[in-house]
Amino acid sequence: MKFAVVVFPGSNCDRDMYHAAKDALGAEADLVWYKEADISGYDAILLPGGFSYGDYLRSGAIAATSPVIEQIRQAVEDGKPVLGVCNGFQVLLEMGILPGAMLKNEKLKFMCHFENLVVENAETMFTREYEAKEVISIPIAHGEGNYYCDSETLEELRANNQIAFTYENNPNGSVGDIAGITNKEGNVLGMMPHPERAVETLLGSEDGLRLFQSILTHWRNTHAINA
Amino acid sequence: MPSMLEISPQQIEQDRLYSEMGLSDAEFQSIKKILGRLPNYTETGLFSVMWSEHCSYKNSKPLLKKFPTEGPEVLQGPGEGAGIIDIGDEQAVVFKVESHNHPSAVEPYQGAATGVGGILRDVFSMGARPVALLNSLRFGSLERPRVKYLFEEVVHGIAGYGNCVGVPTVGGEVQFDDAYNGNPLVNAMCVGLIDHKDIQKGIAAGIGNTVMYVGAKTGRDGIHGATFASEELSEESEEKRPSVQVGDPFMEKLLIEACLDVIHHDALVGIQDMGAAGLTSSASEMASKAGTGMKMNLDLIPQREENMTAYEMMLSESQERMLLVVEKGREEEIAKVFRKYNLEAVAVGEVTDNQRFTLVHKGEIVADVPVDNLAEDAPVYHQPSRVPEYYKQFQAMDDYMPKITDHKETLHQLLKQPTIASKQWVYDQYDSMVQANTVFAPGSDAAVIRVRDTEKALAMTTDCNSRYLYVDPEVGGQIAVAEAARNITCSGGRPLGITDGLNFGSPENPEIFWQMEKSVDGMSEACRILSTPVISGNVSLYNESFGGQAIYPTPIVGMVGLIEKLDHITPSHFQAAGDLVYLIGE
Amino acid sequence: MRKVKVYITLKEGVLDPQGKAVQNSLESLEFGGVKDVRVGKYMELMIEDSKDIDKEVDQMCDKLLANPVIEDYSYTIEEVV
Amino acid sequence: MRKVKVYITLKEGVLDPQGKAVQNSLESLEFGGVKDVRVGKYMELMIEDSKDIDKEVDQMCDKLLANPVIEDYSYTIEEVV
Ligand SMILES: Nc1ncnc2c1ncn2[C@@H]1O[C@H](COP(=O)(O)OP(=O)(O)O)[C@@H](O)[C@H]1O
Repeated sequence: MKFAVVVFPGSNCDRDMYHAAKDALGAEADLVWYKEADISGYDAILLPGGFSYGDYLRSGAIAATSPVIEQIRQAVEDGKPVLGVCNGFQVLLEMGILPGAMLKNEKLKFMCHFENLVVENAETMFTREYEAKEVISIPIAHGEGNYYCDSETLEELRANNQIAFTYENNPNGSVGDIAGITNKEGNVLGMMPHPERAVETLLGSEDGLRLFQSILTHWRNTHAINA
Repeated sequence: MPSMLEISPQQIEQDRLYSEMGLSDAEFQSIKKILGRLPNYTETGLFSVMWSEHCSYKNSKPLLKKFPTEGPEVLQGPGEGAGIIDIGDEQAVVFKVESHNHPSAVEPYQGAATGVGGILRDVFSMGARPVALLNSLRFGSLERPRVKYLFEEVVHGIAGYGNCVGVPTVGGEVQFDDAYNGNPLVNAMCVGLIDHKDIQKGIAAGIGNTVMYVGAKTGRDGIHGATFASEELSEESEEKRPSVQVGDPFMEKLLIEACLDVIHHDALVGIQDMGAAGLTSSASEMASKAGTGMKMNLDLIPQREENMTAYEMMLSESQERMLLVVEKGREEEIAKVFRKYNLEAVAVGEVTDNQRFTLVHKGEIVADVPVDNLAEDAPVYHQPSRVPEYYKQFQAMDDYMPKITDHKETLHQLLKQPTIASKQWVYDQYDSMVQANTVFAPGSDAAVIRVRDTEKALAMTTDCNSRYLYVDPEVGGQIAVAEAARNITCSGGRPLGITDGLNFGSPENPEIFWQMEKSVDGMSEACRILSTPVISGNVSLYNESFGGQAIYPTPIVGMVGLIEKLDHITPSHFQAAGDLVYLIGE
Repeated sequence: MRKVKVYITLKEGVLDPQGKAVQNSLESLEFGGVKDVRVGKYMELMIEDSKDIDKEVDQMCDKLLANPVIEDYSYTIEEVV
Repeated sequence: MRKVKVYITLKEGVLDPQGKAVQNSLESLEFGGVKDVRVGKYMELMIEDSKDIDKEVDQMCDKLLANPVIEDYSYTIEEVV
C-alpha cells in the first residue's frame, strides 16, 4: 500500500506524516509537492498539518484553490482513503468535501498539548483498530480549531455517524465537542488533533498509530476481496 | 522619507549630520581618512550601520575575547551566522541566540516575531535544518498595563512566527522585575542539525562570480534599525516607529526549504542572511571574509516601494531576504531551485578583485569604499570601568538570612510570584511538538529533542538569573552557566557548549561596563571549568529606559548538550508514589 | 483602474469570540455603553477596469475571499484616476 | 443606539504578506488585472448614544482597536432605531 503526503507551500507537518506512514506503520510513502503532483497512483492521500500559504485569509482557503485540488477530489470520488489533519482538515472544509468551517479557538489563542479524544465511531476505515468509546491521547496544535456547523448539519453528522472523534474536555469551543468528522461515504476523515505525532511512546503516546493501521487493514481487506 | 541625494558631503560634515546616524566626530574623521575624501550620504550610512555596536561590537569586542571558544568538538566558533559543534556520526549541532529588545519594546508582536525569523536565518544559512527554538524573556511588573500588553504580544509574536514556520519552541524562561519596566528583553535561540558535509560559509569567493538576491522585496522597513538597537530608548524612539519591520513567516518557511535544497547544489559558493544592516552587512561581510570585493547594481534589487534611494535600499531591514554567491554562468540552475518554491533569485552584482564595495544606482556610482575598512575595521573602544556604589554597599552588608515562621504561607507567596509561577500560559501557545522529535516539551528542566534515525538526543536550555548578576556579576555569571549545565545533566546529557546573549545597559557608563566585564569573567571561568566553549552569541547594549535606569545585567546562557543514548534521557518529574527523593550537593 | 472595497462579516448566528473579547476589553477600559462588537475583514483591491467587474468581484468573493458557511460579504467599487 | 463601522488598514509602506498571498491566489485563479490587495479589519460596534461619541470612538481606536504603530483607522457612525 502506498501513501501520498501532499505538500503545500507552508505545510510543516508533512515530514511527520511521512515518518508516521513510512517508519511507524512500515508502509510505502512519498512526499508529493503540490505543483508536480500526480497522485493517481497512490492508494491513500494524506493532507498534513501546517500553515499552507501562511494561513493567510483563512486557514486552508488558499490551498483549497490550488491546482492539485482536482486530483484530491478525484481520489475522494474513487473512494480512496483521504485523511486531513489540522491544516489538512481545514483544507477539506474549505474545499467543501467535509461540511462546516473552522473558527478561531474560543480563547483566541494557539494551543499545543495532549488531549483526550473519545472514539465515537470505531467502524470507519480510519478507526477500525480502536474500540468504540475508547479514550485515546493525541496532541492538538492549532489556533483555528473551533469547528462550526449549523444545527441541521450537526444533526446530519450525528444521524450518519460521521463524527469520528470528540474531545473529552472541549479545548476550543467546537460544536458538539467535535474533533474529527468523516464524509458520508466514510472515505474522508478530517481531524484537528495530530495522530502522526502520537506514533511512538518515546514522544508521549502511541495512540495515533492505530489510525494508520486501520487504513492499512482496510486496504488489505478490500484488496484481498478484490483479488 | 524624502530623497536624501541632495545632501552634499560638505553639508554632512558641516552640520554633523553623521551624528544623527550614530557616528562620533572621531569616527567620521577616520572614515574621511580611509576614503581620502569626504563620504557621501550613502557611504556615511554604510559606515554608520557597519560601525554601530550592533554590527561591529566596538564596545564589547575586548570582553568577548575573554570567552573560551575552542574545544575538540567545535567545528565553527563565533564569527559566522551561528556556531557548530560535532555530535558524532558526521553530524553536528548548530546554535545561536539573538536579541530583539528594542524592536519588541516599540512593536512587541512584530518585534518578537522578526527576532525569531532572524535567528532562524542565522541557523539555516549555515546549511542546517532548524530543529528547535527557545527564548528568554524579561518584562517589568505585570501590574503595569503596558507591561502586560508587551508580555502578551511578545509571546503571541513568538508563537505566530515559530508555529507557522514549523520549528518547535521547546523551552525558555520568563522573569518579571521592575528593572525591565521600560525595556523588555526578548532573546530567541535556534538550534539546528547539520551533516558535516553540508556546512556553508558566508563568503563571496571567486572573482567574477555572481551575487544573487532571494526572498522578500526590499521596502523602507527598519531603516537605521542597527543604530536604533544601539541607542538608549527615548521619547524620540516613538518618532522612529515607522522603522518597524513586519515578518512574513510563510516566506521564511519557503526560504528554509529552498535554501536547504540549494546548499546541495555545487554552483553555490556562499550564502548569508540579511540581518541587521541588511544588504550592507551581508554583502560587505561576505566579500571581506573572502578577501574579495563586490559590485552591486541597485537598480536590480527587488523593491517593494517606489523611488527608493541607494541609502534606503542599503539600510533597509526588510525581513526574509538572503544573499547568495553563485558560480558565474550557472545562475539559472540556482534560480530554478528557488522557483520551485515560488521564489525569485535575482542576479544583482558580481564578485570583484579590488577589495572595494561598489554600488551603482541609476547609472552612477553611489558608493565606493574599501570593503575591509567597512566590515572589519570599526573602531574598538576600551571603555573605562568602575566598581558601582551599590556593589560596595552590598559587599559591606551582612549575609541576609530569611526568617520563616509559617512555611506553608511562605511557599504560597513564593509560588504566587509571576517569575516562579507556572509558565504554561506561555508555552501552551507554542507548537512544541512539530517535527515529531520532542521528547521533553516545555515544563521540563531542559528540553529534549531526539535525533531521528540515531540513538542520540539533544538537551537544551536557556538560563540566567539576573538578580544574582546584579548582586554580584562575576558569581552570577558563573551561576548562569552552572545552572544551564545542571539542567542539561539532569536530563541525561553532557553539556557541549553555550551561546550567550549579553544584555546590558550603556557601556559608556563605567559602572555598567564593570558589570559587563565581571559577568563575562564569571561566565568564562565557568565555561572553562565545565568545558563548554562559547560558540556564538549576541550583544545588546543600551538597554535603559526613559530616565537612564539600566536593566539588571542579563547575560543569557543558551546551552546544548548531547544525550548519547535514548535510554539516558531522564525526566525531571517525580515518577511514582513511594519513590525515594534524594537531595544532592552542598 | 478601480478600487474595490470588500467587507466580510461573520454570519448572524455564528459566534464571534474575537468580537466578544474586544467588547470585554473596551468595557474594562471603561468605555461604557458598548452593546455589541463584531469583527470582520476589510480588503482593498486595485483592479483593472472591465465590463463585468461586478460579476468578477462576486466570483472572487464566492471562490476565495469569503467562506459562505460562516461569512457574508458586500463591496463597493470606486473609480480611481 | 449607534452603529459604528470601523475600518482598520495597514499604514502605507508596511508589508502586507496576507494581501500579497491573496493577490497571488486570485491571479492563479485567473482573475486578471488584480494589481494590489491590502487586507485589514472591519468592525461593527453597537454603542449607546452619547454627546461625545466621535471622541469616544477615536479613543477606542487609539487605545485598543488599532495598533497606531502600523495601522491607520477610519470610521462612520450610523443612527439605528
Ligand atoms: N518563554 C518560554 N518559552 C518556552 N518555555 C518556557 C518559557 N518560559 C518558561 N518555559 C518553560 O517552563 C518551564 C519552567 O520554567 P522556569 O519557571 O523558568 O523553571 P526553571 O526554574 O526550572 O528554569 C521550563 O520547562 C521552561 O522551558
